[in-house]
Amino acid sequence: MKIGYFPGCSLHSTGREFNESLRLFAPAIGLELEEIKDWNCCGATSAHATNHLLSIALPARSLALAEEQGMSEVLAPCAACYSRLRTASVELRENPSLQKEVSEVLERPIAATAEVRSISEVLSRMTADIRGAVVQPLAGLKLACYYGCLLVRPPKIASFEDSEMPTSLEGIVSACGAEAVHWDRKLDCCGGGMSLSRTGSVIRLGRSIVSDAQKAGAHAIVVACPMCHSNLDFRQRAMLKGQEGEVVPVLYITQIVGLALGLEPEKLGLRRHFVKTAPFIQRITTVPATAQEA
Amino acid sequence: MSTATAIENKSPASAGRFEPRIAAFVCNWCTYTGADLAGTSRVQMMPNVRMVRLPCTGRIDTAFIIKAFERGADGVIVSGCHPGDCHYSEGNYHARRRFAMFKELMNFMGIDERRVTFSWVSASEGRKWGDVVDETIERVRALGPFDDYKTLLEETP
Amino acid sequence: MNELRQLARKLLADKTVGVVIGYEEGQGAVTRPSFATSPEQAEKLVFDARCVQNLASYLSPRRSTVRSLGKPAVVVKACDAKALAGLIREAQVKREDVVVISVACGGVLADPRSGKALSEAMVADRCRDCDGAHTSLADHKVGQAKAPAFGSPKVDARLAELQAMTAPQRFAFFKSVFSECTRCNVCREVCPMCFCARCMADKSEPQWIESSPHLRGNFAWHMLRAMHLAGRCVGCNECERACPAGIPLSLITRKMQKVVSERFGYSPSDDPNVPAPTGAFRLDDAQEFIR
Amino acid sequence: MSRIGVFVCHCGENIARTVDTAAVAQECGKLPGVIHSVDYKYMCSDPGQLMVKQAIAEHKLTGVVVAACSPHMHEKTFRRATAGAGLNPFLCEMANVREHCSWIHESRTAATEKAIDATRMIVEKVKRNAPLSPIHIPVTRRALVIGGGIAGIQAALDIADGGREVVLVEKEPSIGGHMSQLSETFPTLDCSQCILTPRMVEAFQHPRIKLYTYSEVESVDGYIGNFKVTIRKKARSVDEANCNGCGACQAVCPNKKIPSEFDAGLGKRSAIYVPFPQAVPNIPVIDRERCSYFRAKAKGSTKVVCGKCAEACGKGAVHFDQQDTLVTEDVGAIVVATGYRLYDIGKDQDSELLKGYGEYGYGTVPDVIDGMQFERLASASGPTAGKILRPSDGKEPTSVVFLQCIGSRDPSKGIEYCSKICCMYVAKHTMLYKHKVHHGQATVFYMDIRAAGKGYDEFTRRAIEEDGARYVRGRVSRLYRDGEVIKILGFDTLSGEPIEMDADMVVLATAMRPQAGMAELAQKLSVSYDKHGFINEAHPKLRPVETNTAGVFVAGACQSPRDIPDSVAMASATASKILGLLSNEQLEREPTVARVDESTCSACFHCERVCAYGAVEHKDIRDRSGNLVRVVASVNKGVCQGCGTCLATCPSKSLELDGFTDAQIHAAIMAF
Repeated sequence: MKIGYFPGCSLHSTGREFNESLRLFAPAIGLELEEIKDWNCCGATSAHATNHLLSIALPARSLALAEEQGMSEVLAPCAACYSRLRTASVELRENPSLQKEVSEVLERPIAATAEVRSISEVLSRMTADIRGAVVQPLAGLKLACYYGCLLVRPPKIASFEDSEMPTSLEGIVSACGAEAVHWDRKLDCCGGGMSLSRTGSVIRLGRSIVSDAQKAGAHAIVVACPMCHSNLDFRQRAMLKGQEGEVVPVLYITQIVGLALGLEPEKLGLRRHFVKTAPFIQRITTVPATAQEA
Repeated sequence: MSTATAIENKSPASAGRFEPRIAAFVCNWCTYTGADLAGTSRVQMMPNVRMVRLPCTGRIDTAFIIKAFERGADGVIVSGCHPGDCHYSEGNYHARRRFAMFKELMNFMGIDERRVTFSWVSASEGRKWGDVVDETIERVRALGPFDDYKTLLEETP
Repeated sequence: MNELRQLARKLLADKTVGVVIGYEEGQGAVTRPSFATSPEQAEKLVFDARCVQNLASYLSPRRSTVRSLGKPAVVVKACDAKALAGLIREAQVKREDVVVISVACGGVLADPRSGKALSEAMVADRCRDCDGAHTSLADHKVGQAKAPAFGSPKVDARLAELQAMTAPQRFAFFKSVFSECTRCNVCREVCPMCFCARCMADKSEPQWIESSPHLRGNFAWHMLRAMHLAGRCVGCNECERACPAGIPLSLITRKMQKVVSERFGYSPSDDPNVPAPTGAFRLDDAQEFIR
Repeated sequence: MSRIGVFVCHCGENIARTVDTAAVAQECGKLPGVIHSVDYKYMCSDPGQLMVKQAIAEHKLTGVVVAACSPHMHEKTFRRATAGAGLNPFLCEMANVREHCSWIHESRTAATEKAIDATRMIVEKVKRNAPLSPIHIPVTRRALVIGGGIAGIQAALDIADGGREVVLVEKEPSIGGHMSQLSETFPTLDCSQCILTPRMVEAFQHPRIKLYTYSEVESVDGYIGNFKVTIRKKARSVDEANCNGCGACQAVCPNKKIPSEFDAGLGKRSAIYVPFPQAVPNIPVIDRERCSYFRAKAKGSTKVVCGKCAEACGKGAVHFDQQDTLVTEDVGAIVVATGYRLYDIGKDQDSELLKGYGEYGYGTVPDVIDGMQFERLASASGPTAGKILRPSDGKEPTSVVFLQCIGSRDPSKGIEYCSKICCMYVAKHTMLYKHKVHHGQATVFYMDIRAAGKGYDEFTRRAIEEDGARYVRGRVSRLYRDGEVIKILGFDTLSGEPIEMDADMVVLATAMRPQAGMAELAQKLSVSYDKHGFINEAHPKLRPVETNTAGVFVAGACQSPRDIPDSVAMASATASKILGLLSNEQLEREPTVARVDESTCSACFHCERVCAYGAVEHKDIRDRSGNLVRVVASVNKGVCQGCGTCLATCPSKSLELDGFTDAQIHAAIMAF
């Protein structure tokens, strides 16, 4: 399957491993990523809070480029990019006068024909391909799939699955042979962009998420958003200060798939995390024999 | 001097300004009553409108509008109850579809659609009725007499 | 052709129907409507690109002579099927009272008298956006359905030209075409959906539409005809084909078809159960033109 | 040739100040067919009316035009005067030269010109007016009440006490409705059953009330004064005439583990059952879906399974072979009082609009119950005998959290309206809880407290101030079970702080919705309903208990969320409307109705499709020997309301509207 690709800024910086891991395993499941040429900022930083037209026009430019480049679908792995691109696409389709206005601003036609997809949507569509490509089943691993906010909300924008009870990540994880644990905090807020401005809140929110994952017996938390990752990974030590229980590594869904496809943890970026992933990786490599039999 | 001549002489038309003739087709329950309210509230408006009262906008056949043009109207107002307010529940919804098609047809035929005002004026909107009337008159005045239609008969080759 | 004749023969022989309405050779290399009432007469049935007439119009209750021949089977093209569906939708024909023979039609000629072969240049405009599929109303299907491929209807380009004009230019245009109208009423007679027992144009007390062929009456006639057919016209263009004055009536019917489709999401359908947009409404119908 | 009289009124100075009334009279006198034209100071005064009457007699007038105020003001006056002079009142019309002319213009010339035009247009119209007579339709002087809840019972009792027969239809085995399930009622905390049961018995025993329980309305034909209603009496499997309600059958029924509908699923019942001890009538019914006898039969077994109830019945009243029966009743008026049901927060919904609550686990979290279930827990006749106990383990909850507006006021869940009663019953629940569990803490999450009503705000204050309910303004974003407790994540919008708390039990004040099948019922009655299925009233302010179909009235929560006093008030209002309607042998209606020209009708029935009242019927035209020639449209004068939408829709102009005929309108336009 060939799909337009919008990496966004995070996947070139703090979320490098999200990008790298995806690109690394994509060929193995027949996913061809065609990066939008000359894409620009999605506007998630502050545009959407300051100026509505700008908040639509910024992502619309990338969407218009995607259209020009003949893409019918665009994958935006970063949940914030996904949300902004999809918001623009939905609003442009609903509002012809906005479409006209944006088109004038961009000085290029925009029909918003390209469908914006999240990583969970694309991979859950390809679970059969993943299952077929697994060489290192993650049997015995318990994973807490964490959605956060933008991946499934608001329902009008992120309409692909039930926004109050999503299951796509669980499906992908099971295709990799792992067990998705039942837990209660998978839709809670991680603190989002407040990491620097209200660190206290982020730590409090993150603590409840990580503790709930611990309680559910998860060996790792699986995310699909660079912001969630940086909050839960980078701040976890602070979150668990004075708490009982082991740290819980935080992995991108793409890293999980990459591991199941037998790719090297080093290349998947697993060494770059703050919460050490080595013990987790250890678990995988010690179970393959039993898993293969099972 | 007969009264008729007296009227003629004092008519504003003689002051040189074009006074359009406007026919209004209105429903009994909302717009007619709204126009009554305009009267009791002494909302002043221009006197160019002649009104035909009908039970409901649902009763208003587009043939009425064509006939009004044939009879020399320079403009037409069609007005009834707001959606949801129809005394007969649904008459104005049916009328709305009919008017939408007619408006597009008129425009297509080259009849300036600004000559016809469609409006919803409720029984409590006496002020709005005055505005609709004055706006229509001013608009049609600016367009000038509807000679295109009035001369159709003579122009037939 | 044999398949069609065979079918007609059978239907007539076993008395399933009293008449098969189809086409036969007429004078001067054109075809004309045919009313076969015996198996022998079925032999004269033909079908090819010259068969332009909309035979559904013979099912209208106005055609009492045809009705007197007994239960009809009717040969329909995809376009005729929409008219038939319209007649069923509007209670003029009961579905069970007619046998529908759908013929595969690859498009018909704009002018059957031309004697030319069917081609991009010669095809009737309505065939250009036809999918050519057999109607779901068909009791019998004759021939393999195929979609004619002739590009988009030319009427749309002419509509766009008109739309680009100013209102006074359009008014002048219609004045010039309507000045040709003699009010011969052929457009009405040939229309499958004009089934009224008494046309409003013939009503004299009161007279909404002046009957003499002057421009004022002609404007009233053509506008009210457009209103009456809006949402009901199936786009068979028989009115335009039959008009001796060459008035481009399809411009008007096509325009109204577009209005109805854009505003109410309705396009002519061969499914009688699809409700027509007139006589219905939605609470949220657009009302941008209403103050 | 017409002989029209024109009467121009000065209305003191009101008209004459701006309009030259003498000139109007003079000009109109010149119109062809006008043989008498005068002006006068006050046409509506006795001398003015006398002028009209005398002119009719003296000049043998065939039509009267009064150029004066709005017809809404004095049309009746002048039509009465016209009739008084022996001329058909519908030959009189008014030209509005006051509200639409003298009062809104300053220029005397222009206003006079306009008044002349307006009068001329009406003169031309009146020339084509036809004498009309009011329509008389016979009335069946009985009423049907659909729904035997408190609204239906009240309506039936009031109508019956007023001297008219009532047919009361209830689809459940007993009347009583939701009110019979309630524990105590706000704002007085009196026992619901204590005030309801006497009413139920009264309705049952009333000599003028015919009660059909376990029955539904199958079809409705006819129109105001003349409805023919077919009622399906569902097979009870018990002979109502023979059963004495001893209860022996229930005692022997082996199938006793069926969730009781009456106890909102918290209690159990048998397959043959009386819904609750005070049921009226006290006659059991067999739930055929769950009865072993019928289940075996449905599976095709020829062996007789069970049948214990029949054996136990000393009166031989259990009849397994009973069938549904259809009965027909003639009535003149109908009350719809079908009540409500509650929003189900589950994933599967019966309407596309509704979304359910994934954030509350779609109703799968134990000890999260709805308001009606709490009523049953709090009710002395309930499954716990009035003790507040958790359904999952029977423990007494020490912390109960109540969530308001579940489904209500939340367009994203499909319902934007306020369910109106929840604020009050939640306050009541917190009090009942506190009264029964003294050490318990009630917490309420609310959006606003809507306690408008006599004694209502005082009641909610009492819940907070005396009974210590903790009210938190905010929503709960997520609920989940965490071991023994239910975790609640919410937000206090007053303090701006997120809230995380534990509860032993959660009560959801779920939205009030119309009963299932309302759209179908409304279609049978041809009354309009909104997208949620609530019946639309004819006018939201002035005709709140009528529907758009004459003779059909609406009471209680099937029109919009209603509490008990509202429902009872509506019910009594419908009763008074109906008693008024049924006080006549015949109904008289304005003759402004449509009629069909059968000679030109093409039977396309566009008119039928646009008629909001279902007034268009199919009429068979037959020849002398009775053979069907054709079918045409026909307007039922009893049903037609005279809007005229059918006229504008008729392609062949084969319809006319008396009072506003095409000829009349055409003439007015031609006089423009």
